Amino acid sequence: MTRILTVEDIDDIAIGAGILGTGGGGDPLIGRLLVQKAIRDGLTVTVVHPDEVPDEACVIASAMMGAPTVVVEKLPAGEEALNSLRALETRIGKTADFIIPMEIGGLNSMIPLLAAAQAGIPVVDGDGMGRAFPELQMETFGVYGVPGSPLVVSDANGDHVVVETGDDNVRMESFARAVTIRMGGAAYIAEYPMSGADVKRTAVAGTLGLAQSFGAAVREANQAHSDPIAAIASVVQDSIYGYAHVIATGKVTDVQRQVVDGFSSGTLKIAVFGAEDELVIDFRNENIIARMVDPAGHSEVVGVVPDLICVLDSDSGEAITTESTRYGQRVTVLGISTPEIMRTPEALKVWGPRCFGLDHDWTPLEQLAAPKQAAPAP
Amino acid sequence: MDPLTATAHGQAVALGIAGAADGPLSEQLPSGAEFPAAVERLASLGVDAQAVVPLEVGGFNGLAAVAAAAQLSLPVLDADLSGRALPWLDQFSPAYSGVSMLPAVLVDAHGRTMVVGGATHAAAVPDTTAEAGSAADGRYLEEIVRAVVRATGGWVVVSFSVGTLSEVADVVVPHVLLRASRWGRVLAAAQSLSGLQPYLDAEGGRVLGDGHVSAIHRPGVDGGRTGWFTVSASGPLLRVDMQNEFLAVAIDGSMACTTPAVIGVLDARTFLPLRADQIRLAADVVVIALPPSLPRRRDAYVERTGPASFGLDFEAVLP
Amino acid sequence: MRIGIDVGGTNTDSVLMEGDTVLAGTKAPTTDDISTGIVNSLDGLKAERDFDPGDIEAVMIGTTHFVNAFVEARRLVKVAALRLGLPATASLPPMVDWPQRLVEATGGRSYLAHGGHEFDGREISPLDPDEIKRIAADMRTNGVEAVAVSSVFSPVNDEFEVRAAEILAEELGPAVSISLSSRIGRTGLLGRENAAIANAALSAMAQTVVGGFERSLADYGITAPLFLSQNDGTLMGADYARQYPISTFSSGPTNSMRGAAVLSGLEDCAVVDVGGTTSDIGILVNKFPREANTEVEIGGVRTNFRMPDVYSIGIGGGSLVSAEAAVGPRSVGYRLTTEALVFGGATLTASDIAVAAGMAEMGDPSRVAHLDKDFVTAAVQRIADDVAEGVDRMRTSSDPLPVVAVGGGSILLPDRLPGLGEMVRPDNFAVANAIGAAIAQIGGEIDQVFTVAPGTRDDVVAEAREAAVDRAVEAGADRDTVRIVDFDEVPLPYLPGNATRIRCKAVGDLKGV
Amino acid sequence: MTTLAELLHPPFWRERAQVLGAGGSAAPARVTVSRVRLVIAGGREDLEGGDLLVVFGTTDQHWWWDALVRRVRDSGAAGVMVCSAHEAQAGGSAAALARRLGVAMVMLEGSQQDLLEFAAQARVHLQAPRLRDADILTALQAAQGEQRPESMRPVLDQFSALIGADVWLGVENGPLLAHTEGVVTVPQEALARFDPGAALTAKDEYLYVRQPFRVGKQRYLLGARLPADSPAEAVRQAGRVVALGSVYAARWYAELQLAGQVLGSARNAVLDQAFAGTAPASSLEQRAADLGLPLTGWHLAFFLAPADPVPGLGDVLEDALQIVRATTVLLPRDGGWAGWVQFSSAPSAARLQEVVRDLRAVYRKTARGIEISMGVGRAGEGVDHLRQALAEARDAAQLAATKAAGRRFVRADGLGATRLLLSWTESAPFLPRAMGLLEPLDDLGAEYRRTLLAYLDSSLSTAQAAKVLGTHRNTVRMRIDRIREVLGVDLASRDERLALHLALRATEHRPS
Repeated sequence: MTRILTVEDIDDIAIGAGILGTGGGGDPLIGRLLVQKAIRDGLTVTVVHPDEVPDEACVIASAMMGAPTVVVEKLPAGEEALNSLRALETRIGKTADFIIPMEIGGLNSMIPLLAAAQAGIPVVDGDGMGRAFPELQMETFGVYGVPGSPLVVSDANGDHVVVETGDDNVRMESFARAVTIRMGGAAYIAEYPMSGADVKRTAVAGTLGLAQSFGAAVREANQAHSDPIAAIASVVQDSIYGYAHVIATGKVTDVQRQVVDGFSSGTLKIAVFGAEDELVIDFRNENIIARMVDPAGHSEVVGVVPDLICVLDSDSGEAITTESTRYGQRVTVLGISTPEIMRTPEALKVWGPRCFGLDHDWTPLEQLAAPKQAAPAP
Repeated sequence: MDPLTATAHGQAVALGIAGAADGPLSEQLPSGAEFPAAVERLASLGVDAQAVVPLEVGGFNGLAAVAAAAQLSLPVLDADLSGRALPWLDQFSPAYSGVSMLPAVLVDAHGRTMVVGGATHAAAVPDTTAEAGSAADGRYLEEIVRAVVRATGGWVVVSFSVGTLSEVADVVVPHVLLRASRWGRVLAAAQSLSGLQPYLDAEGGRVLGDGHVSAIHRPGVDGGRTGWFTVSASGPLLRVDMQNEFLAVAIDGSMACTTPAVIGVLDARTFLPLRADQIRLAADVVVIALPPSLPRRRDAYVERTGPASFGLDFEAVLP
Repeated sequence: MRIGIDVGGTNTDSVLMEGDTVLAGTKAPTTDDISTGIVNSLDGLKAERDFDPGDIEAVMIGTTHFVNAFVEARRLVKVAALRLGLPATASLPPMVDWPQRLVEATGGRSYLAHGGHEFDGREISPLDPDEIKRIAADMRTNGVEAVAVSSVFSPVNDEFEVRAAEILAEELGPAVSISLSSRIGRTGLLGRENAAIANAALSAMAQTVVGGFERSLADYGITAPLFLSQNDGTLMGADYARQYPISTFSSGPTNSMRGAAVLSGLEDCAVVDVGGTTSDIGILVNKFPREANTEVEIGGVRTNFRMPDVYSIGIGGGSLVSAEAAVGPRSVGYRLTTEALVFGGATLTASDIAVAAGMAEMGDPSRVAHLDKDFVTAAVQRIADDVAEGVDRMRTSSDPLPVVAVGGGSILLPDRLPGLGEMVRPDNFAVANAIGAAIAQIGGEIDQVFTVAPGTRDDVVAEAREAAVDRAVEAGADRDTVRIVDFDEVPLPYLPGNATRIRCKAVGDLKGV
Repeated sequence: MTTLAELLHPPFWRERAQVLGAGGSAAPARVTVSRVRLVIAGGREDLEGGDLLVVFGTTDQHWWWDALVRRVRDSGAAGVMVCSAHEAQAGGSAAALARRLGVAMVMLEGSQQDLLEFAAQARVHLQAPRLRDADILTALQAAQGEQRPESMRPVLDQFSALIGADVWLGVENGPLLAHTEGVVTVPQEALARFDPGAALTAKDEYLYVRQPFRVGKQRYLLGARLPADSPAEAVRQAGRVVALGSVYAARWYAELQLAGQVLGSARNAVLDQAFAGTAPASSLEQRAADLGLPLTGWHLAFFLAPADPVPGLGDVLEDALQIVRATTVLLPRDGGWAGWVQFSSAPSAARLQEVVRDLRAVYRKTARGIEISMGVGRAGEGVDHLRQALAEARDAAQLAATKAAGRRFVRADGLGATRLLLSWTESAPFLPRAMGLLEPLDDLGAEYRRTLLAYLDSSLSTAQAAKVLGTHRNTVRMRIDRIREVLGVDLASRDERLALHLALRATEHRPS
């Protein structure tokens, strides 16, 4: 099932990655332009499913680290991600056979494709987050025992720093972040060197393909003037995520943002159509919790991290990031349940609601929806 | 090993600790494995370490490197990269000798390592002379080390190659270790000021003054290592400016001696040297000045380490 | 007295105004040489109300000429884009996302050089004057006629752009015009750079067109100063317009909105401009259009300079009406007067619905008499709902906001919009654009990073406001009439010393008019 | 000459002053003071014996205090005085050093303002031997009043009343700054340097009694103008009044100067008012003159724009401006330094060239160490011209900034795009052509040249040109028609307009 991606496929993946970014992850635009330019320049982006990766193969995760908003201004020199990959290979004394995205949501869906095209090796259809998360240790690889380091951070000058923190992925994150800020707020990393067997055991499989299917569904629905959000939901049902439902459709009535500890935090309020209720979403880079508040002020959680809370443009079906949310936008909030591999106790220890400062335990989306909605819709 | 006559194969490796010097370091002692780990990691980057050179002879780092050399069974060069003690990596001699400090290996208190660079920073600078490149590398390494120390809140071991042993004489400040040990012996044995005088004369040094510490001004930053104090007795009034290290001495308002000269403040009873944070009011002290140990690039050295590099608005005065 | 002229693609409209009073207004077809159209239009004006050209105190021209030329890739000069940011940014060279025909029309030459800043103001790499000189030499060899200079994070620090421009000016001489991205766009390198390139590509045309304006007026005996209206509803002098033709790109909708506002006497309102194919909705705050904070595509090129925030929906006078009473987005467009039922055509359009509903009188009403009443009501309702939703989308709060309807297709709109209330329909709206140009004011803006020491915020804010006022006065505004119309303060959390970016805009009436 | 003990004798000071380093040779009674000098912390002025240094402000270079004490000792200066607000800096090692070196160091409990007050009173005291008349002291008190007067003018009136003669205040070898009703001009010779005490009979048959005084680098003169046949006693009385008055005036100007930024902003505010034309002209001119801003007469404006803010640049520039042999004004404005050279009457072309040459030298001198650009505007008369000329100078400086280092000096002789062409107009082949082009105008008279220039300057607006020329619009129109006819030009053509404009500018300051 090895596939070669076309320029059009990249458009689709960018749209889908925006949706999987759940409000964060950064606009994939620059990444999309980079990959499409690489393809036009004659490079090839090949995608394989994790099942096709030999157990003994060497796989390395690739990503951009730092603020996506910096990337919009300080475009990469071009080979940062590749340089990181090369330096990591030198460090571990092995050559990578495959690249795997660290994070499928947002801009980071694209950086690994570029690195892989430049290195001339395939990309594994999967990632370590299944969405977007704000920190490096929030990866399934690490959750299931793959050490993140050695990790290499590279910048546009060709400088790189190798971080080796053993199995302490939290310390790795803090080292790498310190270096990233020194490098101008955005840098490109290679990390989690692992075997094919590790990939099969720890990766969230098929997410690149899922992003592409999301994008294709949105594109086709728009061409056919049919409901793009229903199309997204039906793609979810055939994926390992398995369940999606529309939490609410309404109009944005208020957005408040502030920067706390380097994260863009805030609250988004949506007046729900056809009801007196208000949907309140808290975000911290990504959307982390959605509560339905009735006119009496009684609030009820209707979706919580790590389930995906996707705010989509009601007409186009495309994702709206927390940065670009504005009063008056017509939005549909789509909840997508998190796949099995991301809801184990050890996984929830790393990205459960409490890791984001919420005083809640995780309740699966389908359970939250159960009393109101008997069957997955639409 | 004398750096001026070193001909052995292999490279000299600089070793030292960067970060908040005494606080975290005295609480969180090095395990002893950090220096070997750093050298081993450098070896994996192709550095064939055949000798150790301290980052700076002054303070903890002088001895730490000697200890590390012993641990590694490597000779230690009778030299360092600063001639004294200096606060910033980009003041160290490779930064103006055309020698890159990259790649550098950092090791923290938990044995976690970082390798900084590999590619030289010079590529990013239109002026691609070796000096510009090494200065940029030094600044870059300094910034990374600071960022990491902030992130870890403690200290890190810093190590990097200063080049092959046969060429190391162009980079280092030579003969500082034996000088330090000679002065150690002299001071330990000293019974009186007049007993010191011949040794000072021999090196062109002098006693700037003695007396009791009559005033101390510490604005309260850096745990009391920045500020000034005065020494007075019947003779002239001395004023010593300090910023971790002693930087300048004025006698009766005239600048008598400044960094990079070696300024020593000795306990008048024991003749043992005091650190900036050990200066106490009313303590009896002797202030001495020795000419600096100079590297081959002496002009660059004086420029990089003179009063202006510490933000003091006067010319360097050397004994 | 002053004259406002709107040089559109089809018509050249003029108005003669005294204060906010319209003394006369005319329309004449736009001619290829522009001048004739302007002169014809002025003749019309004079016929309507005689005036002495010597009594005209100012002439304001709004034009869509430049944006049209750019979109159609007409009369663009050979441009070189110089970007400062190496070693960063090499992955996506300038014009990477431009449509091929525009790349060809502008020569598509681009250079990368060292320079640029990090987000926190450190240099990415120092500027290398020799490198810039080598590039200048290559530009000269290749006959480059205009240069656009961009530098990474130049909205935070424009130092390198300015220095590179100095060197280029020295090397290339005054004939080559230089556009700096930091003067034109905001953060977002590609979008800002694109805007600068577009501006540079129009530089030669700006010389001739603005010169043409001046000549037509001089020929007419008008010696008053000439101004062009900008995207934000303020004026620029002719010299500035020669340098920044891109500042006129969106002056069309802006003038229309502002014209509508002055006609209706409202300062804060929504304006719905209903044309043949679409309805454009904008919001006026303090008489000025709200600016879009997203990137805007022009002729397939993504740019991010300041443009009015306009939301278009596919409803206009020529919109097709389906059997289910759905209206738009397809339209007969300009063929309305031949294809609509009331004009003897065979297509059911929104205009036919308006006539059938008794909201407008045109053509032959009997040709729509057969339409089912419920069907007509449903279609009218549909139009009202869609427009109301569009206005609601553009509102930034749920506070009541008056809605002003202008444009030929505004007959489609009911007297009340659901959830929004009464609709204001000003007279004279056919020349709203020219009126908008004529009432434009002089503005001054500062956009700068300030260091705010604790306890000094008020002083800093006052300083910023004063600086904006001073700039407006410098540009020619009457100090007594200058007021702050826009103030935006963004703390920059990454920068040391409580750095705050303050953007402040002040506008006032033209002095002596 | 007096002693430190004398100066500190008044109870107000005695209670607040603590003399460190006293005892031994530094006992206040034994410290001789011949001059009181105000210095800013961190500065490096040369000291002279007998100087009492009153130190303002702080410096982060703490060692400076020690070095100052040392310099006081080495120069034989009398001592140092500092207010308690800065005692923390000076009180440590410097005080100990003062004690050791026997240098008198006075700690004054109080504010910077108290220091100023002390300096003023000390100077009065230094003049005391010459002050005998109780009336003068009373008048001084009255003149001082509760608050510092905004202008020197009312103070001069007080002095004038005392001696029944006119009083004036001027810059040495420079313009008059203030004067009482009767004085209109003071001959240049009366404003020249001289030995204090000597009276002067000038050509205008008046007797001038003068007292020089110095504030910072600027030298001033306070003088009285008496009828040439005045009795000796009246002349003596006038001498006492100006001696006393000079002390007061010195303090008044010192306060202005020391208020550094305050002065700058006050000057800027006055200038803005002058430019805006909102305040009545006469009172404004007086206030401006008080602030050292000669708004009257002719001006040649210039603007210095440093590439980066340079601390202490003002002093450097003030210093460099000494080159210019004329009255200059310098003030921080619009992110740079604006200034002008003042002429009491219309300067000749040669004189202008000389001044521009001086300004160029100022630029060269400054640009050696500082990245700076300089623009020079046109010479002209009156406040309105000055406003425009300053703006032009700033534009020119901006234009200059685009040039290579060392060549960032531009004279703006025009506006807008024409500026770029101006270097060409100064070229040898252009001038004869320009003169030739304009020759037919010579028969019509200078009015026509001015009219044409104003008309072109105002972008062909007859209304504006009329305003500029102070004539009726129809006059302008009539003259322009005549010019068009005589020159045979088409003013509707941009090219012809430009050529005329350049020609006019090029020949503007040359005799036609």
